[in-house]
Amino acid sequence: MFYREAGQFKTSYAADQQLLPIPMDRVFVIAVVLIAIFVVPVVGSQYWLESILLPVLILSIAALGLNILTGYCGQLSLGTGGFMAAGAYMSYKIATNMPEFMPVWVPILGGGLFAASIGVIFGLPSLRIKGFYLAVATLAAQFFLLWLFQKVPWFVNYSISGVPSAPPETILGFYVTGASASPEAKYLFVLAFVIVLALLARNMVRSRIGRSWMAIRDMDIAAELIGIKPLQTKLTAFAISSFYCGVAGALWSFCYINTVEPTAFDIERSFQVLFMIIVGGLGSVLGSFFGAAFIFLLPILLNNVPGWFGLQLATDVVSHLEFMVFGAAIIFFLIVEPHGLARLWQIAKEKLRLWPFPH
Amino acid sequence: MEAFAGLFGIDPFDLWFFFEVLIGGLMSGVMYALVALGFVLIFKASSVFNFSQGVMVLFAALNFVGFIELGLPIWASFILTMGVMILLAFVVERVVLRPLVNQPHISLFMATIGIAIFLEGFGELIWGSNIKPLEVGIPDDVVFMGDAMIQQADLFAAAVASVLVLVLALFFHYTRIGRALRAVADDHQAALSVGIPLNTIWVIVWSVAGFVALVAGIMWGSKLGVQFSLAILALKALPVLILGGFTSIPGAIIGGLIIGAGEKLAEVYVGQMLGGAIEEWFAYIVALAFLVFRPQGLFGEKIIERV
Amino acid sequence: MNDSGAAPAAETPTAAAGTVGRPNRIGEVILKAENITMRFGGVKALSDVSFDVRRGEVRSIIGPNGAGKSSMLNVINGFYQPQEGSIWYLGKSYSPMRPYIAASNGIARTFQNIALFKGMSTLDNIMTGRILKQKATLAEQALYIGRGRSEEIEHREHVERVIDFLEIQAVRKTPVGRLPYGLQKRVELGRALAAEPTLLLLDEPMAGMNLEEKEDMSRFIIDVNEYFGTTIALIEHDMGVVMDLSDRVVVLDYGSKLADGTPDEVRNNQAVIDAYLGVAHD
Amino acid sequence: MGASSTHAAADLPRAAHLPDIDRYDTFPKLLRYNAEHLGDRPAMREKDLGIWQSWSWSEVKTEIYRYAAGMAALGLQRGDRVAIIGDNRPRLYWTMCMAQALGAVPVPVYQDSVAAEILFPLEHSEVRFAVVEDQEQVDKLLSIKDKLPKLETIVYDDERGVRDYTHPFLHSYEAVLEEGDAKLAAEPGFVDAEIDKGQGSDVSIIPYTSGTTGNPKGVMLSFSNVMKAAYAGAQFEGLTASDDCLAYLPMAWIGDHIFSYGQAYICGFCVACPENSDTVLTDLRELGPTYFFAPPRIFENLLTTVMIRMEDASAIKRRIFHYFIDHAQKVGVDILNGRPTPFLDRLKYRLGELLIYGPLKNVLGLTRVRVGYTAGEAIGPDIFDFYRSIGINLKQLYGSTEAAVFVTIQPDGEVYPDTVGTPAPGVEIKIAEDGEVLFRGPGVFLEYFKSPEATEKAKTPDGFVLTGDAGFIDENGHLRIIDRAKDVGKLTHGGLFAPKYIENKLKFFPNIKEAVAFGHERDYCAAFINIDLEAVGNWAERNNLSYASYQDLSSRREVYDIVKAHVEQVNRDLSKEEMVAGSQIKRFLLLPKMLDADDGELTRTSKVRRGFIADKYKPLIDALYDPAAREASISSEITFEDGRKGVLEATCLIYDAETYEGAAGAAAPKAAAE
Repeated sequence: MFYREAGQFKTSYAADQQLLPIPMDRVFVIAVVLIAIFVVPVVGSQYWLESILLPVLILSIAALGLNILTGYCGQLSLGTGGFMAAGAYMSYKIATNMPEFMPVWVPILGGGLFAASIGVIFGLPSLRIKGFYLAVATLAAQFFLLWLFQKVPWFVNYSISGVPSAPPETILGFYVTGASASPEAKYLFVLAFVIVLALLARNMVRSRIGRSWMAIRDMDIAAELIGIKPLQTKLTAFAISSFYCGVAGALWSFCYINTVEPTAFDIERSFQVLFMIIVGGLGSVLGSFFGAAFIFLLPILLNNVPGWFGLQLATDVVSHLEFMVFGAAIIFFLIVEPHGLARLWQIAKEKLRLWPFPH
Repeated sequence: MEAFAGLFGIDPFDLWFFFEVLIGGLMSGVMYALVALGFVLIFKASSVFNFSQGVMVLFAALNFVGFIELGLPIWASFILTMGVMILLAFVVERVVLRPLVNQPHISLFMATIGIAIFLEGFGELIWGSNIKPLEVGIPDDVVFMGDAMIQQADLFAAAVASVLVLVLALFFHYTRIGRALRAVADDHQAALSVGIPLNTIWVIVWSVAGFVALVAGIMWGSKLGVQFSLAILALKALPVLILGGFTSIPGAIIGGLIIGAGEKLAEVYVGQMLGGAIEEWFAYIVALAFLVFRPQGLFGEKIIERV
Repeated sequence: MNDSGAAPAAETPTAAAGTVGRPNRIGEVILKAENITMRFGGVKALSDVSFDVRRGEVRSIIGPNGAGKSSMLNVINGFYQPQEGSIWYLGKSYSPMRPYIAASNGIARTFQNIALFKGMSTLDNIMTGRILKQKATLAEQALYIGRGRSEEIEHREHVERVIDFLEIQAVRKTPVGRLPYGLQKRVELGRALAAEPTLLLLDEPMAGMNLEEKEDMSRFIIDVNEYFGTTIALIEHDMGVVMDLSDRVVVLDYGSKLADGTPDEVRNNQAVIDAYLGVAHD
Repeated sequence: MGASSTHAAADLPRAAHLPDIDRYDTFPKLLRYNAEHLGDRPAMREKDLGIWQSWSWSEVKTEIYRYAAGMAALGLQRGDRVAIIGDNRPRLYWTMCMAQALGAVPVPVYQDSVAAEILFPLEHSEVRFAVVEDQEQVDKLLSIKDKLPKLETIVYDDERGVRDYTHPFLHSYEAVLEEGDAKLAAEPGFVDAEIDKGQGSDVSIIPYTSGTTGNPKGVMLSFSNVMKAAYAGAQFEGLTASDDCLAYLPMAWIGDHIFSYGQAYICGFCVACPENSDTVLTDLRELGPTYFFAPPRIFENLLTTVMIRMEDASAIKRRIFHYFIDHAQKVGVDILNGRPTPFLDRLKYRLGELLIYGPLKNVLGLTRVRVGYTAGEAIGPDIFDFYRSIGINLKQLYGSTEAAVFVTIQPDGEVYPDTVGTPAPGVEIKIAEDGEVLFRGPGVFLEYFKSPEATEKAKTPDGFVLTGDAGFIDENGHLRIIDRAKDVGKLTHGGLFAPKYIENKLKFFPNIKEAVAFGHERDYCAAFINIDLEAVGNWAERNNLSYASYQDLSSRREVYDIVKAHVEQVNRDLSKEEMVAGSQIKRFLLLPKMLDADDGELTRTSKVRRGFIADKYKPLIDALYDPAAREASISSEITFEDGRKGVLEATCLIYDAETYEGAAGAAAPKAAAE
């Protein structure tokens, strides 16, 4: 309805292949980003910034990572929590041992890189196995890694409690991590990661590497026979996916929960992120954000909606309901819209482009 | 048992002690095997990797305990629970399997994760989430075999498992439905010629898996109490399957025993050095190693890919 | 109207165009299958099969279903590793050939049961054919700078030529899963062509097609052979189509080579007539 | 109306933004001018390899210079004819300019004609050179080459499939350019010198008109003809270098030559060629031209598609759509014509623009259209008004090859669906005694090539050209075309009978596919009608009327009732027009089969063969004129899809329609009500 595409034709491949070829979309996305940067921190309440936007954004990064592996490359992983933990613990280790002058993003990226290397190790079996076999292999990562970080005190600098607080770090004198940082600072800090990582992900999936991943996902034999190296391609996916998860894990510890603790990365987290990409849309960068928002906000909604109608539900009832709704939502999406919310969004967009025609 | 070992240290040359750990491990292996059995049944008949089998164990146990707490006799609770499981099979077939037929296996797999989550919430919503002791008269004394101390309950479970396997074997070999189920596993077309609609077969096989889950749930419930951790524990059936192969019933049993015994022995003899609690991941790592070197498992068939 | 002096000018050769006829285009041997024996479990799919392929020709492997034709292709591009025998290709002997080696040395193929990447568009599918030619590093791709960007554009142009050649412009951005069968076959051919193969293996390119689609596909195969000079080895069980297309034909039956020669020779070969034409084929 | 009255438009003053065409009096000279003044602006685009490949004026000039030099090296000389055969391709447009630069004359030929059909123009124009698009056209030429002794050289654009042809007279376009480079290296000033030799009075092009009888005639148009006509049109519509047009109609059609070549060179705007003939609508949508022309058929099809696609929309969307479309029908045309409209209606129209008209124009690719023409035949008023009402400045144009297109144009603000407008700038119109329309103006052709007697027949001594169309100038000074002059007949009571005029009015209803009117030397007018299976079938489906076949549907009283309403609407319209009020349709029937070219009932271009139909369906006609007949039977031979012949036995109902007293009090006999 809002699109006026007649006359917006492309005279070069560069123009045809840009990230957002339709000018209308470009305007929209740029507007959203600008609002996220300049407007949201000003008008957003503490609660919204700290308790909703922050976790949703961080989980979006994890979902983005898992989506690269599962949605694009077709390798199912149940070890997201483990990889996030790897990022969180290594970031902590680096942050607490690095020289003063090093900027705060160094430990975060360091955590990501560490997670990436762990990801490669656990991705090795993917050469031989796929599907649910691989899911079991990644479960091994989940359980083993969590055990490892709990049992090896080196990671937490031999802290007595084993659950150290996130180190406070600054950018331009503003605290961006740890309990003392302001929600606005944390939000912007995380948002920077989100924007950059999302951009990189979009670039990757539209390039050779992305096509290689999708080729492996859709028809691995054909992919191999046109010269795509299966192991190398899958391992790249594992590495990049784990990198994203690692960064997400580090940010989760540093900016959201402010401690480094294993329970934040248990198997429930792995499932949560998996649900995000199923609901949001497998094989879609945008879907990772939709899914993260949906899965994270749904329980909040479930907690509040009955109240609006004057119903008072016990907390455990709500949490059971939450499980049921998640389960039903996953089955619903798998059946009705396997490509998730992202696909719905795309359909809506197509509808608008074709308006007033239905198709 | 672990506590005992941890407190007093281990004499690696104490054969009786080794024997005791082994038996204990084998017994928990039987439990894994029971869950794995349910996986295998469904996988064989419909190529669906049923992630929710573990939660079905919990769900069955919750229902069973729930009915008992309502004051029903054990046998009635058993029959009622079985009814619930059959109903569940119908619902799953109608709501999940039928719409997803011909979808990639991975979609079905993810759908069963959805089922698992749903059942978890649903079971606890109805019956509550507190730990419920389950008392069905399984003996809980210990017996001594030489110096080794063995739980009677474990022996009982082993016996029940054996009977169950026997019953299933008879069912598959000597009933029309059983034969049809086996046919389906080999060739869907052939199964159609047997004259039983595929949908019916799915309902039956999910019901049988429900029955297996109920038995496993009772065994486990009476040992550990009926609680949420049963579902996580049941995940251990996954490495069991990797070991045993997805399509082999004997594989599931032997795999279960190996994993059960292996992780207990590893915990006791190796775990010490690594800070303990390696039981949590040992099974998975073993499975991982297996996957790399023998992906088809101990008894599974090698798949030749054709283009 | 002024006619004088125009004729000689018109006869001046203006380009090398148009002087290359069909007979001259066939060159030296580029591939030899040497004594290939392949067993699946106890079943022999191929026993001691040898033949060669010359540069620029259309070489067909025919035979009834189960004759071992597909296995032969799979051995050539390294997807199957035969128990015995080797593949000699462009001066080197491989026993066995490996998929990556085959692909990176210019062997491309299509599949009997279309093996397209269903979740991707026609354009992206054909772009995958260029993967071996893209050299951008991961960083360049992720940042979409340098070769990451320039290669995308450069290869897009090549892919567009393939799309143009196969006349599938209208479905350029359609997900291939939504295309009708005949078009999917064409897209698959496009993916193989995008790799600019030296040797193109076609596994039953006309399977499941109606007459019109078969004619289209035959035309494309001939065009590929003539326009790009691509050597083609193809499998068919429908003899009719193949005989018109091929320069030379190998006949397989129960995993053994029955005959080898020009279409005419093969057609008149008694063993072929007995074993192949004698049986009903579709 | 006075006989032999002339109507002329005033000449327009020169436009400052357009080049002086007296100085730049040939297209090659304009090319130089544009390359100099608009150097980097796009001159040509083509959807190829997935994007709109573009060439600037200076690139085009360089290319054409190379091309011309190359063709000269191949022997192309001043005075030669060059055949151009192919779809709209940049290189074929460049061929026109190339030929003109060398003083040769392009002869564009319809690309979809079979070999036998192109033989005549090629032979008649004695082409020595042919530039063709692809293998298909090369093969066509090769098949008749031995009948074209003068044809020496063939140049092809697309080498696909032609590469292995060994004929020495075949050259690829690229090879010609290489030749050109060599020649230009030796003689850098060659092409410029050749261009300087050209003059405005030289023949610039010879398009062949497909005459309804006899062989086609080659219409010789000078540069001056084409350029003056094109200039006047461009100035009239205010075209500039920033306009865009899509060249998708046959290059052999004079309209395309004027719009996509003549005016493009004069204004310097960019001409875009579609990817291929199947993708025109998609390409149109992408390109969004500002200057658009299409025959009524395309507008009809587009509207039908719109309505059919809307049928599938959700109920709410359909409601919104129809609500605003209805509003547009009410006020849209007035708003476009700049007439005062109530503020609230304007506001609602703006809302409609946002919600429906704008998006609709967008999906059709017509968002940016400033000037849209429809020409060639009459367009249905509903269709015409539909496009205008949603804000597309669609106008009718009446023209001919002999006039270099422009005879009349509808000026902005004075657009009526049933007229073709006022005389184009510089054009005089005269109506002869028998109603035939004559014109005179700067675009009037020199003569028919090698046919002095035909020229004599078509041109009066004082320079007027006979159009062969009957028409009249209405009270607003607008020309109305009724029919081909030779088809206009007389009813027995003396009234004018213009069958095509009536048939067109009927065909404007979507439910009516085809109509054949009778009345010449009869007491009253009657008609055969073919219903449109898609439209009526759709209606039947929505009303749960099940039917077995076209024949079945055509025999339903429900369907008859619908058609009767349409016929009576036509009668009402006719009654308001003095000249044709007498030819209201009194009786009609629905034919049990579609008229079909395979059965000889239509020409291949889908024109009704009235005489043949009258013979074949004589029993039906007799019944129409037998007051007692309420139905009639017919047995007719038909050809099935697969070519088999069969016999159709059918009985048709005969319906009477209400006729009306004309507003002008015409002497139409009042029909007895049924």
